[in-house]
Amino acid sequence: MTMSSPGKKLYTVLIVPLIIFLVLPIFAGSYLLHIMIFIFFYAYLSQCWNILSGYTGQFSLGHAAFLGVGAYTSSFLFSQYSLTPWVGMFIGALVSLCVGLFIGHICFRFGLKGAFFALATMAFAEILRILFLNLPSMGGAQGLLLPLRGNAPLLYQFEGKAPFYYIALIMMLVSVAVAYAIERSKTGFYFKAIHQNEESAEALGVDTKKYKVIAVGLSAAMTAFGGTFFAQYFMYIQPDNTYSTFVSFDIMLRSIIGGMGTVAGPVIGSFILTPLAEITRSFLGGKSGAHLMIYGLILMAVCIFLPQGVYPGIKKWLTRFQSE
Amino acid sequence: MLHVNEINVHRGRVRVLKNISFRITEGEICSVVGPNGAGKSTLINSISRILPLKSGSIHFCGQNVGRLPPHSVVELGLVQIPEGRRLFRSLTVLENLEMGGYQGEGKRKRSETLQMVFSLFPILKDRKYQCAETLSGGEQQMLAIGRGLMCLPKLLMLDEPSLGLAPLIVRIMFDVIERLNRNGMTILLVEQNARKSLSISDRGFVLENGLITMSGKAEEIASNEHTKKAYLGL
Amino acid sequence: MALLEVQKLSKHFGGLTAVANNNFVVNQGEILGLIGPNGAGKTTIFNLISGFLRPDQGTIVYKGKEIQGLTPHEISRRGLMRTFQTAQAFPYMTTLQNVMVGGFMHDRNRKRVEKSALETLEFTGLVEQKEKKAENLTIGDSRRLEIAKALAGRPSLLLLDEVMAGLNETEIAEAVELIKKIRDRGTTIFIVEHVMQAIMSLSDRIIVINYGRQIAEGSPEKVAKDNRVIEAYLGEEYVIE
Amino acid sequence: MESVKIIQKGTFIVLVFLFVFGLLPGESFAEPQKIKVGIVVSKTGPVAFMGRDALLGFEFATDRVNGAGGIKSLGGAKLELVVGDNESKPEVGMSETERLIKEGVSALIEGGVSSIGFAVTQVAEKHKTPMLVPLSVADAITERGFKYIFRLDFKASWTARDTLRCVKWLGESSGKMAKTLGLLTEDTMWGQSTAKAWKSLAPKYGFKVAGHFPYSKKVQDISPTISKLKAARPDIVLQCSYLNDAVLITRTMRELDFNCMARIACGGGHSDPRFIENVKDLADYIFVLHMWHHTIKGPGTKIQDTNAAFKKRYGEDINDWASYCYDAILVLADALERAGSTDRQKLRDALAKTDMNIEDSDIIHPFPMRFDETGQAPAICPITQIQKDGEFTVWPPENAARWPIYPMPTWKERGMR
Amino acid sequence: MNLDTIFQALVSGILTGGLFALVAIGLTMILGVLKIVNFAHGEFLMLGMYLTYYCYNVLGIDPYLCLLISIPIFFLFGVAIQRILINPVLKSPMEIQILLTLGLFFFLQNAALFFFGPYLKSIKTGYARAIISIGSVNFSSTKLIMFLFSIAFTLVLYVFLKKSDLGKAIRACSEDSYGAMLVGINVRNVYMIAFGIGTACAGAAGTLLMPVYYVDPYIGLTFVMTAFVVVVLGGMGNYIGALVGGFIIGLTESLGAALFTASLKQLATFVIFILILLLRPTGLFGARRM
Repeated sequence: MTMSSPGKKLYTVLIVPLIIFLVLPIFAGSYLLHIMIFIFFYAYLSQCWNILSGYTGQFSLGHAAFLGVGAYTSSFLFSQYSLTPWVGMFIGALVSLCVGLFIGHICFRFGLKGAFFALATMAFAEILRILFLNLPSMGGAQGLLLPLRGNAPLLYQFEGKAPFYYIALIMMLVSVAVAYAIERSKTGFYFKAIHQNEESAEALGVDTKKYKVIAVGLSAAMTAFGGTFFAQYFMYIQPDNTYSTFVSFDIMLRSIIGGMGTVAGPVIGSFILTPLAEITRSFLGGKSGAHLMIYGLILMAVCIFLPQGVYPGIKKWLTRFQSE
Repeated sequence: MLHVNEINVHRGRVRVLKNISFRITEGEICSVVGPNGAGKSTLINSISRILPLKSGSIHFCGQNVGRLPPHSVVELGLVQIPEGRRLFRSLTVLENLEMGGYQGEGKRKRSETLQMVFSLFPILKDRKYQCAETLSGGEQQMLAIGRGLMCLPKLLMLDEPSLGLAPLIVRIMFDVIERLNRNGMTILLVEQNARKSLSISDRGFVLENGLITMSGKAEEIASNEHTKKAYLGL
Repeated sequence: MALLEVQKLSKHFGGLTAVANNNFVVNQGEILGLIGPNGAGKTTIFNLISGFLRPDQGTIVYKGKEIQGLTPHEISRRGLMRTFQTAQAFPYMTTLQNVMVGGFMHDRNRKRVEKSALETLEFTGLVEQKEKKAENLTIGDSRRLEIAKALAGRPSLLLLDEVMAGLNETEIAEAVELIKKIRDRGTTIFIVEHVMQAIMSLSDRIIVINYGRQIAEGSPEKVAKDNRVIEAYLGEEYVIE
Repeated sequence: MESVKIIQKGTFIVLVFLFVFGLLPGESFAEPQKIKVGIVVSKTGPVAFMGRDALLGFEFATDRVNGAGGIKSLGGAKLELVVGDNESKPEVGMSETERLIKEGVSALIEGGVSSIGFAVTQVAEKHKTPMLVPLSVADAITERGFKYIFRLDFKASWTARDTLRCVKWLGESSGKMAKTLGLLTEDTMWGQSTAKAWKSLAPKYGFKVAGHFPYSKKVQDISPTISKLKAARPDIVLQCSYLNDAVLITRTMRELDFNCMARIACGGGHSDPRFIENVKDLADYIFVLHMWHHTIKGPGTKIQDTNAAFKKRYGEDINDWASYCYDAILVLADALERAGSTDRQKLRDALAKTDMNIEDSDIIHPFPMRFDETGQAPAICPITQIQKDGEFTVWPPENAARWPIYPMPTWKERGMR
Repeated sequence: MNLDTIFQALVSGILTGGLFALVAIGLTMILGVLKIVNFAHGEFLMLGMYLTYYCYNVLGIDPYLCLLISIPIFFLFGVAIQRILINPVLKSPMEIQILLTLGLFFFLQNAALFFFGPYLKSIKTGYARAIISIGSVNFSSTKLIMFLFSIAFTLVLYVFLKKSDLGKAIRACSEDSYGAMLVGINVRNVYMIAFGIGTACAGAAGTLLMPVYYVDPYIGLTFVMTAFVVVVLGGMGNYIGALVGGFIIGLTESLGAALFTASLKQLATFVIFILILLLRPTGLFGARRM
């Protein structure tokens, strides 16, 4: 099992889309950039989710909690103490890490699994949402409005879209790199082992609880960076658009559609789902509800016809096609 | 009565049963002997139609059952008492038995069969309103058999009926099996305790690694050197 | 010298006594067999020793230290490893990756772990199956894999739980050879097995349990002649009252 | 290697995707014959009902402007509405605003709740595209130093001011001065900020706050809150409620026999015509602060005529949201006329110089339409009372159509218990 | 704190609790028998309310009479959904099942928006005006009817599950579907019937709720979230647990609103939820017990 030759090939294959992505802002309009930012951003978040739920198999329905904690921490520090979000995002990640470790610790300590863990994470996110709705110091329901400072790169604020585009791109690439590194490391082996057979992993010396908590913590901290990006891009956050269950759904859908537990899944999922939402909305937005109906239909179709996600499904189909 | 013809069964991508063929004639007890994981339970489950056949056919009383859903197979009188009993643990003993006579003929004759089961296992009558899970292992096995009898089987397939039971209970089980047989029921018996099961059987075969490696009269198998060594601990 | 010493070990499930007051030792370098009827408590004893169950009573001393109450991964890190009755591989990983999971216990360097995992596969005769997904292995190979995974963790005491169930005669012979080879490398083995020919030829000593109680202990020859053992396990006719 | 295949296929998907989007035209500006006006409203999502009403206002006004010959200084160019759906979510609103700007609209009009207003105004400002704000009321929207944002309607805090002025006027004119206020608000941005304003303003007008009772608008049963309100015995209940909770509260108040001198509700659900539809006569005597009401007394019959034309076409009166959206189009048309250009910069400058009023233009709000340096118009909030035979403007007195019934009779006196 | 307020809160809590129980019983049946976490359950409730609304406003059928229509219609609707959508994913991993019900959720919600419009709708019946006062405690007669029907419905369902063959078969399947198959129960049919009954419960709850509440396309999620809490509280697949759990959550919410503020009351619900998950994951009354 040598990596050198396929490895080289991998780099050459990677380089083409990378160059396209790098030069895209030169000729792309603002709208296309905006969509691309969304794609990268959701690919990033979904990859964070994937690290926990795809690899370790601990299904989270409450990733909005970590997004919200990240967004609120950096934005609060920025609006109250003028701390640049570049620093704030690391503090946000730290806070989110603590929240993640806390949630992970108590859930796994009591041995929550499967649907129970999923519902518990959803409840935690709801608790945070209700809490922040009622915390006047965090802006309560009014949310936090970030002070506009014009073009201030040092404060994570930019005139145009291109800087956000590059930040989102870098975030996505970093998350992919992290997932790739994890997949090949001891930790990744342990994550997958826990997913596939927890008892057996335990017998092979894997501290399953510790590694599950690590997965939650890592995923939470990474998601928090996304929160800061979200806040800086929109310049306005409120509990209902950060902690909402729908945000969690949005995050996880991309991974599931693309293929859970694969490095490429979340990215592919985001490249499918984000434009899909845009396209259905611009073509079917005329009649209320029509495009989201289609969206729901597509989700159901994926479940029934491509239950492993689009990427593994297509791969399977392709190999069958080739062999015939 | 039962004619299994060249069946192949896969679990995942592993071929568990390889071209298995055998017949069971009415009124006999037939034992399947073999090591763990050889495919004995898979065999029974494919006859019960829980597992799909890759190829081959199964005929029961002249009817092809290879495509029927599991519940129709039961209705025909081809009933399995599964390994691990699979009782409805929070249902009462009576409810468990009633579920046995859930459909067709079994439902119509429910009260008669119930009397028959209670006379066979008087202890169940005493425990009628208890939850199944509060029974002891032996009682649970009796209930499992009783529940199977409620389906009015023509051919009863028992998967490891003595598993984890005390010797005394095992004896009762085998007594019951013999008694049922004497009353005209055909029985297919899968047993870990090969010596015991062969001793009450008319015929038997050895299933190893998904293949039938030996078949014939029960005494022949019991006296064979290989089986003696491998399964009879002699 | 006693590598593992079990004293007054008991475990109840609800009203059922699964293991009652067991006392035995596993000596350094031996192969100890454990037999008994289904449901006699063999697997429960393995679960108690390997930390998957907590004993209600009793002590388990391994390498001079009490280990009851430790979690399974802590115990396996001390060199006491086990296999499972039903082969429990990681179904979507390749054989090699399965073994690597065990190998990561002592080393985080992927290259080195991969190398030693290959050696383990070689040793267990699985090297040709290294790229195969575990779910697609045959029964024989998945039993080997079960052993290989544990071996990758370099155990000093290996608990083997029915690793020969479902194997044919040649495979059983191979497995016996493999287990002997493992012992010769210096690993002590404690084995539960139903295949009589194997356990009789492998074991230095055998413990027989029934209803959670030890009913006999000694050399294979002695145990095979023991009346209680024949009655409870080997399947002699029961005395009719 | 598996990963290589993943990447290959990923690249393929990316290329297909870029191809599809690459085919879409880049930024281009509309032909002068048609002036594209971008509208971002909630067509779906929880506030979709609002978007629907807003669209009626937009459509009606657009047809009116176009029917009267379009923008004359641009050769009779017609307005063309390009509508984007924000799905009641800020981020989608941003995305749609981006899309509309890309499609080359000359100006944008927002039509949603404040949280979305924040997000979309930011996009407009960034792209230096003028945006009219007819519906969002959060104070901060015009307090961020933006240059391209013009708000026609009032700030949220002004509703607190105007309701308290009304309460005081009610007391003075009837001689029965109320002393204590009970605040019953939903707990999102709108309710919380209004309650805050009420609390800080109440002493200035001589009132005491007897209690503040926030609740979630998704409430499944409101009776505990109402029974707490009842225990606090306020003279006046001031409310911020959406439609569903307004219906629930009104029913529950009768159920628990809660009485007070007056209930004054800030727009929202109470100003929705479907409120009365859903509670029928339970709604009587409630004062409702509106953005606008068709019974406002204005000069001549202009308001009545416009409303009649609207009603003829859509079968309903112009409601609050539609009224501001209607005016927004007129303000935009006026600015386009004066700018004589669809250039966004020129249009912005023209908008900043807007000066219209109800006497000599078609707008239907009885206050001068001009924007201060923050882009805020000096809007007032008329207050109506729901009476047996309909809903009528009762405050401010100079625009009132009826005299208020104050204090309101109890449920028993009304024979409803 | 005023004592009247507490009494009022207690009564309202119990009345609402009955409804929560009815919604949760449907959900718990689907969870217990099919092991499906059904996010679309609230949408069935929402559709039930629309059905009642149109029956009343267009056909002039009394809302309580409409139960006779909504229960069979929603039963058949549930059967169809199970056959077409749920059956293919029964053996899929949990995340796919969740994704499917989420897809269904999006679809139904927006279909309602598409066909019924975004507006809030409510109905006004003559007897909705009647109010019952006991001392200082007041409540409308419709709430009482809703409560009584919910309880009656739950009890009928309980007796059905306890006494009838089909009911026992449903319980048998939720215990051990494999064992059920082996005694000749048509498990596929039982799954369909169980899903149908679960859906019918939601539909009936919608009908009962209509005279008290209002409907718009978005009300489903709030109810389904509460119902999840109730289900976990009572133990998955536990019908009496769902009934008791419904009362507990109803009381928690109304007392929470009375003692703290209404906007924080849901916090109490979710905190209870997490505590139950952690300390008694099988629910207060254990999972899958009658």
